[in-house]
Amino acid sequence: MNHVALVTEAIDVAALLARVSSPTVGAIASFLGTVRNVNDNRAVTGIEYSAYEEMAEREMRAIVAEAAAQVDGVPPRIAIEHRLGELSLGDVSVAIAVSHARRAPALDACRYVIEELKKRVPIWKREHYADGSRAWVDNRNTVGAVELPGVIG
Amino acid sequence: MNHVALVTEAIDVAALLARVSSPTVGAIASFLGTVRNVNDNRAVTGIEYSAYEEMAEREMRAIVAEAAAQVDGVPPRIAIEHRLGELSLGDVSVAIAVSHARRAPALDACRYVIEELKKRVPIWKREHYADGSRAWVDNRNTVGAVELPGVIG
Amino acid sequence: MRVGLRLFASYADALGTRSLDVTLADGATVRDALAYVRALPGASALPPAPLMAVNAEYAPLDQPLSHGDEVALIPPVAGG
Amino acid sequence: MRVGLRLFASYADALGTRSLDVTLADGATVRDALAYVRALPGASALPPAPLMAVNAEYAPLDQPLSHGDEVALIPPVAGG
Repeated sequence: MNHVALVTEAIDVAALLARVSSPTVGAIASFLGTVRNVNDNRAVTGIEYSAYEEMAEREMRAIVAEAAAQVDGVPPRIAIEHRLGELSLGDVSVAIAVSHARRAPALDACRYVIEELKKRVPIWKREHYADGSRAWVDNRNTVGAVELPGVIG
Repeated sequence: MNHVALVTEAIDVAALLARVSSPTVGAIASFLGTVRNVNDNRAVTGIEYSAYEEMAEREMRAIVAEAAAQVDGVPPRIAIEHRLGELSLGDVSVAIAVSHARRAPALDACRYVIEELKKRVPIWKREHYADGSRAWVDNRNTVGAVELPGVIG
Repeated sequence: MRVGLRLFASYADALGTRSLDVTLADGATVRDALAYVRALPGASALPPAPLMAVNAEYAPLDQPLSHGDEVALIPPVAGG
Repeated sequence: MRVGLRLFASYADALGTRSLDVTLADGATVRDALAYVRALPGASALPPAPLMAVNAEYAPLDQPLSHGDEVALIPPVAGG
């Protein structure tokens, strides 16, 4: 019922929402990450996403299971897609949809998924800038940086 | 740029998301309320929504302004549509979309809007049940009830 | 002065009307408009202290009214 | 034993390779696999303590390896 995927074509947000829709749910929370035209005051023209695919899917499934375990009673339905490859400005890089009978569990689980995804899922991005240069950027050195997991071992 | 509307046809969620999309945003948070097939253990077959329309639009605009004022710097873009009339199971009753450069302000503002909408916006619903009966239901006596504003005066 | 009264949802059902124009004494407040409604048939179904609005904005009971104001009784809301 | 090493993103760029098969002594741990990588040309660009994974799961440095394991160095992530 839950859904996790890495995709190379444009994410179909309506289809993702439909995956978690049902007459048994009363609330659908969603989050979309999109490619911005600026980062750290540099003009961005595009982003290239890559992943350790097996591990990224495994971590996303683990995050979905954790989010579900935090809800008492019927678990939320959760769908996640992350796009890989070359993305243009405004493209959706990640889409998360979470449904539940009640809104609080849906909103909480949606937020949990995006926060954990940004910390743990092995996906990387290289920004392309207006001056022709490129740079690897991570979630520590962008605005709204996340706390990375501590070094293990 | 922000958008508030009461509508009588199906809400076009993709169009609402597009209203807040832009190459300047990196995050779009959204919330959909949908018609559930059960409430307080009664089988629901549909819901009829009505509103004090001028006041509902005014309150929604006030909520949008409050949500925007809580964000430092560039305010979020916010779009809200609430449907009125006869809705069937699974139909979207309310859709909220919020975009921002960063995810935390988008997620926070989206949640603020739905919580305040449920407390303050003068919209009412009458549930239709499988046994043919109907009843007015409010946000105090449903699961996940909200705290209503104190009696004024 | 003349003011418009508006009723909605369960309140409109209880009183059998959705709007009425009434004459109140000069200097009347929201409380006086509510008292007028309370004297109507069916008003016993109203709660002790319904929320009130004037010209589409929540208003306290002691707010003074003006000629032409629209006064509404606001049932517990159910949007979302 | 033989293990596969995988490198990604900035680490792959720094070392000029994305995967290599290496032979480690029996009883080797994740730390030994990392030490192997540190001896390669370009490894000075690696941080002092990169995150490591074994068979697509985060793993501590003292985790023992088995023949056929896939060991990965995980650069700071950037999904979302």
